[in-house]
Parts: sequence; C-alpha cells; structure tokens
Amino acid sequence: MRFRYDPEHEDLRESVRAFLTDVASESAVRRDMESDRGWSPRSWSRLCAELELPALAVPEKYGGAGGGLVELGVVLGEAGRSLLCAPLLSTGLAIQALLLTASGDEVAELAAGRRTGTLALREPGRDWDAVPRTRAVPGSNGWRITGTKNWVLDGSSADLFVVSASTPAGTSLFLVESGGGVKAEAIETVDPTRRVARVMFDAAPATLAGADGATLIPSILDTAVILLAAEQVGVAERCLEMATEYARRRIQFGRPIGSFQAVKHKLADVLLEVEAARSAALYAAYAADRGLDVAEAAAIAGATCSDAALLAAGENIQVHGGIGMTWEHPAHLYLKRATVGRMLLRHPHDHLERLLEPAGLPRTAAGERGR
Amino acid sequence: MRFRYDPEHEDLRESVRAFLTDVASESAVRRDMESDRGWSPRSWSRLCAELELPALAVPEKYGGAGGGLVELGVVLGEAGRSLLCAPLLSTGLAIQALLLTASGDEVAELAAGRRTGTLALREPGRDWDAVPRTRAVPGSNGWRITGTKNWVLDGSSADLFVVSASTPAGTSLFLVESGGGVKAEAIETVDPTRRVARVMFDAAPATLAGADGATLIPSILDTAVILLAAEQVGVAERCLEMATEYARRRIQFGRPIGSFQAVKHKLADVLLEVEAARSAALYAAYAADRGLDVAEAAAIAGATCSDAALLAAGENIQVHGGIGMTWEHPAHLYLKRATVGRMLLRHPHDHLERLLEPAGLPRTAAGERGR
Amino acid sequence: MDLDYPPQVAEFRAEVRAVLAEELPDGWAGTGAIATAEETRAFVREWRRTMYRRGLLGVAWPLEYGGRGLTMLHQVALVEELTRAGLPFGEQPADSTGVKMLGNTLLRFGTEEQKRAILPALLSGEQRWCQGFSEPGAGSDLASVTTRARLEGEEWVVDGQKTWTSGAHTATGIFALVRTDPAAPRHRGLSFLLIPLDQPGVDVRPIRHATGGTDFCEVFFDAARTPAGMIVGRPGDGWTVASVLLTFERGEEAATNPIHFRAELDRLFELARRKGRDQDPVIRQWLARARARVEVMRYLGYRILSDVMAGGELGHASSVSKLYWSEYHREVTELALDIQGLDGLALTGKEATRPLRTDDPGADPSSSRSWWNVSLNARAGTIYAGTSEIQRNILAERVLGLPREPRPGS
Amino acid sequence: MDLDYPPQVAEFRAEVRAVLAEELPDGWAGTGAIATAEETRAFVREWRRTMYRRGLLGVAWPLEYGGRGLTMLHQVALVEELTRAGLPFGEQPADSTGVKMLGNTLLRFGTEEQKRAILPALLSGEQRWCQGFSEPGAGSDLASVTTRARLEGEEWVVDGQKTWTSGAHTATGIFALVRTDPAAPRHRGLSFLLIPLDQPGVDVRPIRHATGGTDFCEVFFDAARTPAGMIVGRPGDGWTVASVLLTFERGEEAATNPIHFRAELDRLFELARRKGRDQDPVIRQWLARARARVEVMRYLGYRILSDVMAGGELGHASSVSKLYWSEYHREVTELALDIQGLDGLALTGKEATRPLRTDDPGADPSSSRSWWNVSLNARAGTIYAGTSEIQRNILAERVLGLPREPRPGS
Repeated sequence: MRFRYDPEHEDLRESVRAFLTDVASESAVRRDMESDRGWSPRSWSRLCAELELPALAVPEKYGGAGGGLVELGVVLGEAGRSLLCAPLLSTGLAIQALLLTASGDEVAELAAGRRTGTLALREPGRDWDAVPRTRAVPGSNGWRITGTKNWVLDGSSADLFVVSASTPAGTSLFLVESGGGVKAEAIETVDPTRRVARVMFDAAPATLAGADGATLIPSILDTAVILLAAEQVGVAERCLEMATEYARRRIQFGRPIGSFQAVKHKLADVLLEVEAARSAALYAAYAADRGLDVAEAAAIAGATCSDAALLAAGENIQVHGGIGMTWEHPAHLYLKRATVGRMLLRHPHDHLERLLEPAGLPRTAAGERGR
Repeated sequence: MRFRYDPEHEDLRESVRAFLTDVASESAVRRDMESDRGWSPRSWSRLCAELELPALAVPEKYGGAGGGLVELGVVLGEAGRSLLCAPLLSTGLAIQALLLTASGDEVAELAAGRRTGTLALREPGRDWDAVPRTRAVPGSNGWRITGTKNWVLDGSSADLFVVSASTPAGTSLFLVESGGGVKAEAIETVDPTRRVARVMFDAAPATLAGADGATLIPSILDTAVILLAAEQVGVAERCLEMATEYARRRIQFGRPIGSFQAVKHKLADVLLEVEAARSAALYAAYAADRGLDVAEAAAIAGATCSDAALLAAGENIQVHGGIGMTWEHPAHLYLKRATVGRMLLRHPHDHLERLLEPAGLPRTAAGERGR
Repeated sequence: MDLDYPPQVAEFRAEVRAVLAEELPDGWAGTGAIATAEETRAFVREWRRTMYRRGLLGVAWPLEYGGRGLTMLHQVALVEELTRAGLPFGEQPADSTGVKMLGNTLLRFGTEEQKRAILPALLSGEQRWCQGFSEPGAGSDLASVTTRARLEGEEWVVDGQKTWTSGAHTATGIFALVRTDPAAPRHRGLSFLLIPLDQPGVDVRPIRHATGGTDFCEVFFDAARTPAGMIVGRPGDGWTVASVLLTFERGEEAATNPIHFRAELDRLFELARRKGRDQDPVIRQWLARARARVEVMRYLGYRILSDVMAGGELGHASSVSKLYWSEYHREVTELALDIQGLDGLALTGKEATRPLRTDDPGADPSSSRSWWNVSLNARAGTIYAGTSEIQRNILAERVLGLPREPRPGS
Repeated sequence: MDLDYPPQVAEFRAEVRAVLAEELPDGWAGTGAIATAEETRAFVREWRRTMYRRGLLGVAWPLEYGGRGLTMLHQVALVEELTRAGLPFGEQPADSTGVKMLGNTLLRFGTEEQKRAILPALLSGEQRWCQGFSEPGAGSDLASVTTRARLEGEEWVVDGQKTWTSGAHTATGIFALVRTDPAAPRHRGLSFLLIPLDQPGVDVRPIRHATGGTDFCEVFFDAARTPAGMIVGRPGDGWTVASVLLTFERGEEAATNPIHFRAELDRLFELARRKGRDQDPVIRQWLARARARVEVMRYLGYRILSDVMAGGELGHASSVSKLYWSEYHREVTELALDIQGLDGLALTGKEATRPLRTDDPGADPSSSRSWWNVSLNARAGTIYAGTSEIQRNILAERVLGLPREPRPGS
C-alpha cells in the first residue's frame, strides 16, 4: 500500500528538473517558441543523449529503460513546469502507439532520439476518434495514404507519422515517413510553446502498423490523455508556485498580498485542485501500467487535470495583477499552454460524459439525439 | 428616467415593516408555523383591516388601492424578510388571476380580506402549465370539477380556489369554493413557514372564470413568478443583513470575523447577487405593470431571485457556523423558505431555458428529444 | 508504487468477510435498508455487541488492552469491509469519539493507569466518551477556549461550557480541552482532561438541529470534578494532544469516505433513473463531475493512507481531504435536490439515520426525507471539524507558506 | 418609477439618428465589420472628426467651452445611439480619458484658466490626455503612489514612474496622481497634476500585452516639468479629484455596457448556431445564464443612471457594476472558447479592434482570433480599474459596513 512516488521517481524528477533549468529556462523557451521549428534540435539531442528521455517508457528489448507511464509522467510533469519546447509528447505518443502495433525497429529509432515521431489521427472539423476520411489503398509497392490530418503535434518537424486511415476492412494505423507525398502546414494556435500542423498526405507511401484501429485508437488516446494530464499537473504546480512566490513578495497596503485571505483562499482552492489533479494523473498512469480501470482513470485525469491547469494559470494571472497580463511576464505562456491543453484531446465535458456509461448511466438513443 | 422606488413606495415599505415587526416577529412566526392552520387569522385580519394589503394591487373600482405589482412586490419583500406566515401570496395570486378573468365580486371579497383564495393549477407529478387531467363537466346546475391538485398554497385553509381544468373546448379556469366536493390534505414540505396542500375535487361545484386557459395560465404564472421573486429578494436581503450583523459582532482570533476577507468577500458576493435580484425583481414588476417584456423579465427575475435567496440563506448559515444550523436560530427557516421558493414555480434552469426562444435560440425538435 | 495490501491484511480481510457472512441476517442490504430509524438504532446497538464479541473492535490495539495487536492497515481493511457491507464501525458517535479518537490518543499519550482503566472499557462499551473542544466563544478559534480547570488537592475542578458535543447525552465521560494556566498565551495554557459526566457539577442539554434531530449537546460545568490523574499529557500539553487526536478522526475516513460517497452517488444515479432525469445532459454533466470527484477522493485516500503507512502522522493532507469532501458533498446534495425537483421538497420516506455526511448504505434512493436530511448534513459539513475557511487558511499558511495575517494591535 | 426619457432627450436622440444616417456609409454594420484592423482605426480617426464637426462631442458641456449646454441624459442618449450603431464615442482611449474623464473633472474642479485652455482643445482633438494613476508599486493600493512633484519657482518638477497608462504613446499630456507632501499620510499627500508629455524629462515606453498588442505604456518622469498652475484642486486634493474622476469612467458605461455585452452575446448566439452547438442543453444553460446576466446589467444600469439623474455622484453602485460585468465577461468568454472547441484555438479571422472588454459591434462571430483576444481582455477586466478583490472589499466595507482589516503594526 504505497500510493506515492518511489525514491527512483524523485531522483528522476530531480535530474530532469536540474537539466531543464538550463535547457528550458524562460529565455530558452522564448527563443525556441519564436524559432522556425518551435524547438531546438540541440537541446533535444541533449535530452535524448544525456537523459535518454524518449527511451524511458520503452521496454529494454527495444533499447529502452523499461519504465512505464508513471515514469514518463514524471518527465512530462517537469516539461509542463518549464514549458519545455521539444517533441517529447509527440514522440512519446508515437512510441507508445508503435509499442502497441508495429515492430520494434522504429521504436528503437525514436527511443534513441535519432528521429522524432507524432500521431496524425484527427481530421479537420472532426474528433480524434471519428472514422477517418483519410484513405489507405494497397498497391504493388505497399500502401498509399491520401487525406488531411489536423492538430498534428510537431507535425512540421516530425520524421515519422502514425496515421489512422480507412481501408476497405476498417480503420487501421499506418506508419508514414516525412518526405514525398507529405506536406505539413503550421497552424497558428493560441499556444506559441507547442507547435501544431495540418498535414496533407497525397498518396504517401505507408506501412501498415496495426490493422485493428478500432481497438488501438481508443487505447492510444487514453495514453495520450494520461501523458497530457501529467504535463498539465506540471503546468498547474508551477503556476501555483509562481503565484505563491509573488504573493509572498508583493507588498500592497503595507503587507504582502499573500497575507490577505482573498489571496490565501484563492490559492488554497488552487492547491486543492492541484492535489486532486496530482492524484488523478498519478492514479491514471499507475492504472495504465498495471492494466486496471484505464479508460475511466484517463477520463477522470483528463477532466481534472485540464481544469486544474487552467484554473491555476488563470489565478496566477489574477494574483499577479496587470503585470501578469504582459508579454514580458511568463504567466500568459502558462495560460496559453493550459488553454490549448485543456481542449487538445477532448473537452473536459466529453471526458466527463465518458465516465457515465461504465458507471451505469449509458446514454440512450433519445439522449444521443439531444447532443 | 427613474428606476428606483418612489417616496410612496418607501412609505409603504416602512409602514409594512413596522407592522410586521410585531405581527411577524420571530416568535410570532414560530408560533404560527407550528399552529394547525399555519397562519394566524387574527394577524391576517389586522393585515387586511389596518394595512389593507390584499387590496393593494386591486383597481379602485373593486375597492382596491389601484396599485400594481411594484407595490405588491414591496409588501411581499417585507413578508419575505420576516417570513410572515399568512395567506398573502396565495390570496394575492388568486386576486391577480381573477382580475384577468372573473367578475369583480370575488375580487372585492378577497381584497377586503373577508375570504382567502389560492391557485390550484399544478397536478401531482406534473408542471404548473401542463394540460390538466382535472376535468370540468357542465351540468344543469353549472360546472362540476373532478381531479387532484398539488402544491396548492394555503390549500387547507383557502375559501376560494382558482382551478385549471380541461373541458371539451380546452383548458379553462374555474372558481371553486371550499366545502362540498373539496378535500384538502396538508403536505409536509421542507418549509414549515409556508403551508401547502394537495386538494382533491370530487364533482365540486364550479363557476367558469376564464375560458381561455391557454392564454391566461402563462400570464398568471408570470405574475406568480414576479411576486415570488419580490418575496425572495426580501428573504435574501434579510439573510445578508443577519450575516453582516453577526460578522460585525462575532469575535474569533481577537477580531470580528467580518474583518476577515474570507467573510467580507463571501458577503460581497452575496450582496452582488442581492443587487442583481433587487434589480431583476423590480424590473419584472415594472414590466408587468407597464406591459413591457413581461415573460422575459419574469423568467430572469425567477432565475436570479431564486438563486440569490438560496445563496444568501446558505452563506448566512456558513457565516454563523454551528449556531446557524440549530433549530433555535432562525437561519434554517430562511434556508427552508429559500429552498422551496427556488423550485416552487419553476426550477431556475427552466426559467433560463425559457429565455432562449425569444432571444432567437428556439429549441428544435431534435433538441426537445434531448430533454 | 503499489496499491495492493500485504498478504496478512488480505487474510484478515477474508476473516472479516467470513464473520460478516455468519453474523448478518439473510438478504442483508445495509443499515439504511432497515425499515425504520428506530429499528436501525436497535440493530446497530446489537451489532456493536457482535463486533465486540467477535473481536473486531480495537484490532490494532495491543493485546494487553483488549486489542489484537494488528496493524493500522488491518484496521483500515476492517472498516473498508464494514463500510462495503453497509455497517458502521460500532455505534456512532460513541465509538468514533471513544474507541477511535480517545483510544488511539491514550495509546499515544496516556499513562499506563489511564490505558488500563479506559481502553478495555471502551471496547466493551462500558465507557462511552464524547469530545469537548468547541465552546460558544471558541468555534473556529479553538485556542480561545475559556472553560477552566484548577487543581484542588487531588482533584481538578472545572467550570465553563462546551458545545457541539456529539453524543454527550449517552456518554459516560467527556474529554475536554480546558484552560489550566490563565496566564499562558492562548493555546499554551490548555490541558486535555478526562471528566466523568455523571456528577452533580455537569449539566448536559441537547441542541436541536435544523433537521429537528438532537445529535449534539451543550455541556455545562459548574465546579465539576475529576481526579488529578485524569489529565492526558502534562498541563499545557492540551493543544498538542488535541491536534493529534483530530488526525485520528481523519485517518480512517480516508479509506471509508470514498466508499460512503460512492454508495451515496450510486443511490443518486438510481434516483436520476427513477425520476427520468438520467438522460438530461445538464444533469449528466453534474453526475459525471460528482463521479470524478468521488474517484479523486479515493485516490487522495490512497495518498493519505500511504502517508499513515509510512509511519507519519496525518498532516495537511487531512485539510485537503476535509475541504474536498465537504465541498463535494454540498454540491452533490444540491444536485440531489435539483434532480428531485419540487416534489422532492415534500418530505416522504425514511429519515437519514446517520447524523453526519451520507445516509447509511442501503438507504432508499427515493426517500426525499433522506436527501433533505443529508443536504442539511452537507451544510453542517463545511462548518464542523474546521470550517472550509479554516481549512483554506491552514492550506495557505502551512502548505503554501503564505504569511499569517497581522494580529490586531500586534 | 419611470424608465422613459424626457421629450427633449427623445428629440435629441432623433437628431443623432439623423446625423448618423447622413454621415455613415451605405450598408454600415458597425466598426467591427470593417475588413481589417488598420482600416478600422483609420475609419475611427475620421469618425472622430465627423463627430466634432457635427457637434457631438461634449454635448453636456457649457457653451463657453465648446459644448452644447445639454444634460447628462442627452449625453447618455448620444452614447446609446452611437453604441447601437456600432460606433465609438470619438477615438479610444484618448476621448475616454480626455473628453469624458479629464474634461468632466475640470468642469468640476478646474480653474477658469484650465477650462479655457484645455476643454475646447480636448473637443477639437488638438489635446489628447492620458491617465497616470497606477505605478509598479501602487496597483491595488493606489494611495501608495511614490511619483513625487515639488514646486520649484513657477514649475512643478516631477520624478517617478507611472504604468498601465493607456494611450500614452499618442497623447499630448498626462494627468497624474503625484505625491507633493511626503510628510502627509498616504492619500493625504497626493495632488492631481497635468503634465505635458512632449518634453525631455518624460520617457514613454509601450508595454506589450499578452495578446501581442501594445495598448498600455510605462511613463517615466525624470525632472519633468509643468507650470505651477497645472494642478487640479489644491495640493493634497489629489485623492478626492481622482476618486470623482474615476466615477465618470463608470457613469456612461452603465448605459453602454449592456448594449455592448448584448451585441457580443448576440454574436455568441450566432457562433453557437454556426458551430451547431445551439441545441446542446449544457451550452444552452450557459447561454441563457449569460442572457439573464446581460439583462440584469441593463437593469443595474437603469439604477445607476437614476442615481446620476437624481444629482448624486456614483457611489458604490459602480463597484457593483464593475464586479458584475467583469466577472460576467470572464464567464461568457470562456463559454465562447468552449463553444468553439479545439478548432477555436487555431487563430483565424480579424483581431479584436477594441482593446478592452468586447470586440467592436459588427465583428465576425466566426473569428476565433477575436474571441481569443476578447477572452484575454476579460481576464484583464477583473484586474484593471480595481481588481475584483478590491471591489469586494469596497462593497464589504463601504456598503455592508464590515470592519476594516487591522493594519499591520497598528
């Protein structure tokens, strides 16, 4: 009975945090987010070489460290705290998807940091798990994929895409390399610290990675929700810290503003939601690693952590006052990260609605029509 | 351009308040709420004779004072503040209904305080405006009414019922006298300060009051919502006052608890909603008297004042702490009044939903099915 | 990380299940399912005797005081099983304030004499102790207690008044926070005293609750007496002793709260179905939010239990837990009223038989009286055992390290 | 009670409508409907000239200062008509800080010389004044201003720094709250000074906003100078003058806010329709709640206007109003983001051209960039012009009469 991080987790957290103090300092983040690619290949190489982050949640047989989502969650929490600009979530998700599907060669490549990868599942105007309009057609030289994907994380820079496409037999997952037949177009989103692209596949050569998309995709999305939740906890924690530090320091009316109950109680409420988010994210990662109630835990973590991050980021600004709304202060970057993160995979409302069916309140046909 | 009470309103308020200090003191309320009838005929006679309250919003030709809902609202606000136990709202609504329908004889009777009246519109398990299952059948000696009504205010003591019933031609309103064919059964509700009954009509003799129930009933309900909103403002105001007085007086940690921002800001938030409720109730009454956007204004007042009263009553208890949850303290009586008042005519959600159609967002058939 | 319980605890859990299977009547559905409130109370009295007979009270206490010498985790497994079966831990509130709170406190701070005199009697039910902390002038500000005790020869003489004393009308004694050194500043001058209730200097008066029930009392002391040895800890230690005691109140709750709140939420789901509101998307959002919060309560519970297992005392996690469940409960009981609509405000069905928090497991989901009682309990829940405002202060000052407010005149 | 405007005002309103009909281009749909932000700004500059030419600036000012000698209610009718037509009152923020705030303040507190020198020039646009109240160390606590001025011969010499100065980069002068008596306690030592910006002692630096725009500036004073006669009120009166000035900011808002927020909400309704979310019952509840709140804002506006008409100054009603609209706006802009969903976080369409509160009337309901900008504006809205926390303090202390907090060390 031990529901808390082990000492190895704390060690991992510390080493990542120390590393990111440099690689993802505020000035590094601002430089990277304004760069063309949106992240620094140099920093990324160091993260891969020195910390071996992409290999963390990869079985040892593929050259990984044999960790799970709990360990990867620790790292993503730190990435969230610092707003690290790097293809860590995108590549991490591609790896987790490939672990469910393809052979280990690509996993090893990604885990070693030699290439980056990403998921290309969502299509314009549709949900992540809608039946894809993108089509895969078998030919003499293997499969060809045609269609457009949206909200592809780091899509402009990724080397490898895990793409969902419809085949005559149903939805399957394919592996597509950047290059011929693949065109990425950056989307300007609210969040400058996370790059997203629209990716057009035009008869792009593809390898079948997993035939049973209908089973694989929900599982991959649960993993994505759990890892994003871990990142959101980091965002929320850091915002709470920033607000607390400022409240201790900022003097108004002859007192630190943190001595006023209005500020105290606001931050206590944030703390409460941060504690809830921490618990939910940790449990979901644990549940995924142990094969417990993953779908439910992921939905709870998704809803809880999304809202906690936005709450913390918003209250951080409110506590800072005007200065928190300036470009020069990092508070707005956290707000932007939290805003996109909250809706990126599923709106909290949709996470919540998904809880009810397993809990015994399925939506009936009549209810469906109400949506 | 003057959206505030006139000096005559303030005079009216003062005289009613002074009167209720005696007639609806806390001990009087506790005595009346525990009496069989739920109100004191003696106090009621005085309210009718000395203040002529039932006659207030009655045209002069029926012996009334010629006021409108604004004036009656002032009185109901005071009734709400003191939790007056009296058939004021029930009789007031019966009068307003009869002013839209029947001849003036009954109005004059009710206005003079010689008899009390009430609305009997709602049926078990159904909404106020559902097509009634209660049936009216014409006979040689006039109409006969059979059916059961629920949530009839002061139904056990009323002399006169305004009853909705289905006729072959549609829904109409009828006047039924207590006595033969009418049996009332008290309902135990959450709120001991407002009596409610289930009333069974068994071939009760009835007079047709208004044939066009489909037009009349929504209008009567709007009036009811507006008058109840006025009462709720009084409840909310008094709760805010009680909480404020206690917060000024109660010492903890060497200070009045009202000097702590947690209490201050809580009460400021209540004040904000009380101000909103005051404005909404006053506008709705004004709109009804002037024939402006009544339905919309009533819905806004209904939602706003219902929520404000419950908020104020709840926070009053929270500010009082344990003492606020005891029977000996009046705080729980306000909570109970606010709780029943909030749902009595329509749930705030339903008030809100009704706003959308006139605002250009009607519910489509598909949306309907979603309910 | 590992949420599994060790094998010895799993074995013990099996034993508990076997006892329950033997002792409970056929078709048992929880105390809430018993027809009337009176029968429920009678059953619980009897059930308490059964628990004692089967050695299920004080399992984590040393053998010499009537316990079984097992671990805290055994006790947790026990209350989990009881709660799942819809059973209380003994009789409430006496066994909560007595066995759980006073008992564990004596194990930690009591003299050998106190332990021998009181612990076995707590288990047998011969002694029932209630808690005397709050006073009319010391609610949120517990350190401003004014009930005072002075040593006269071999006895403490106590004067003053306690309030919100749960179960005082059936208790045999009260453990009270009293001022023994009027000169010492605030909480420094307090002591933790054990005072018998059956004596001329004590007057117990029930307080009527807004629900109409009388679960709480005022206790008046007018030269009440207790032997000099009935102090727990040294004079002046009262604040420390009381603080530790309060954490026992929260310890097991971490395990049982999620079970109770989950059972209540299941009843609410059923209510929504019966009322035909389960397809209303607005209601669904609230139900789902409640479901997520109850699960989070379970996760938070794991964290708190882990802390306890790791040998630590319950620290600020208990403030997180208290604020979380009490605010949740306000929300979910308001939802219950909303789901029922107006007709839910006409009182029908069995009353809630548990005085605080949720109704008993097995309660009828359609009882509007139960939901109304519980909604009032929920309002009390953000007040008792430290108001939400006090919990937020604790979190802000002790966890976040925000500065204390300036004291007037300081 | 009577919500009707008197006949003279109704006549004036007709005149305004006639002017608008003459001056506006065919198919006019509001400034928000102009294709680009740049064209919008150009239109507004030109529109300001038109208003001046047609005598629509300063209608409630006396004739001798270029006004038309009409009443406050005429001015309200004017801004109502402008707002309904999707037009600003002059150019923002200069005419808000200049004509509305400084102008009205000078009419109340200014010397004859000040009025003659400044009022006509405000109307013609020759002078543009910005507001210098906040400082880096004086945000919520405005009384702790440290920018100081001392009289040297015939001139005030000013040193210090102001911040959140809207429009300073295009203004000709700044009215600033400065400390002239360092010995006097807090707000007693403050004066209200008019300082020209075009001088070597002043440095204006734009502040970049989280949206990327630069609507605010920092203003640095390093021995900046202004004539001795450029003080409004007497030395030490600064706090009083500034307080009255701030109420002008809120006065007309009472009439225009509901119109702006209603237009914005209509755009949101249209967005919901376009996104196919208008039948989602959860979204409908929020939309309806927003609708009710906007109407309540209108009713509150009537009350505030009535107070103004009754000759009073705006008192605490302005705190009610500020708290109500700013918290509403947070909620409604979050709703807008929710309605759009993820795709609404990809920025497309025209930016919001109004720096605070809502976008301009006529704005495209489908512009995700506009909604995002406005949602950031809404976050700023609970901070500027007195944070929500400050407003709640004002309401609690000045309206409810709750005791002030103890000052540290006092």
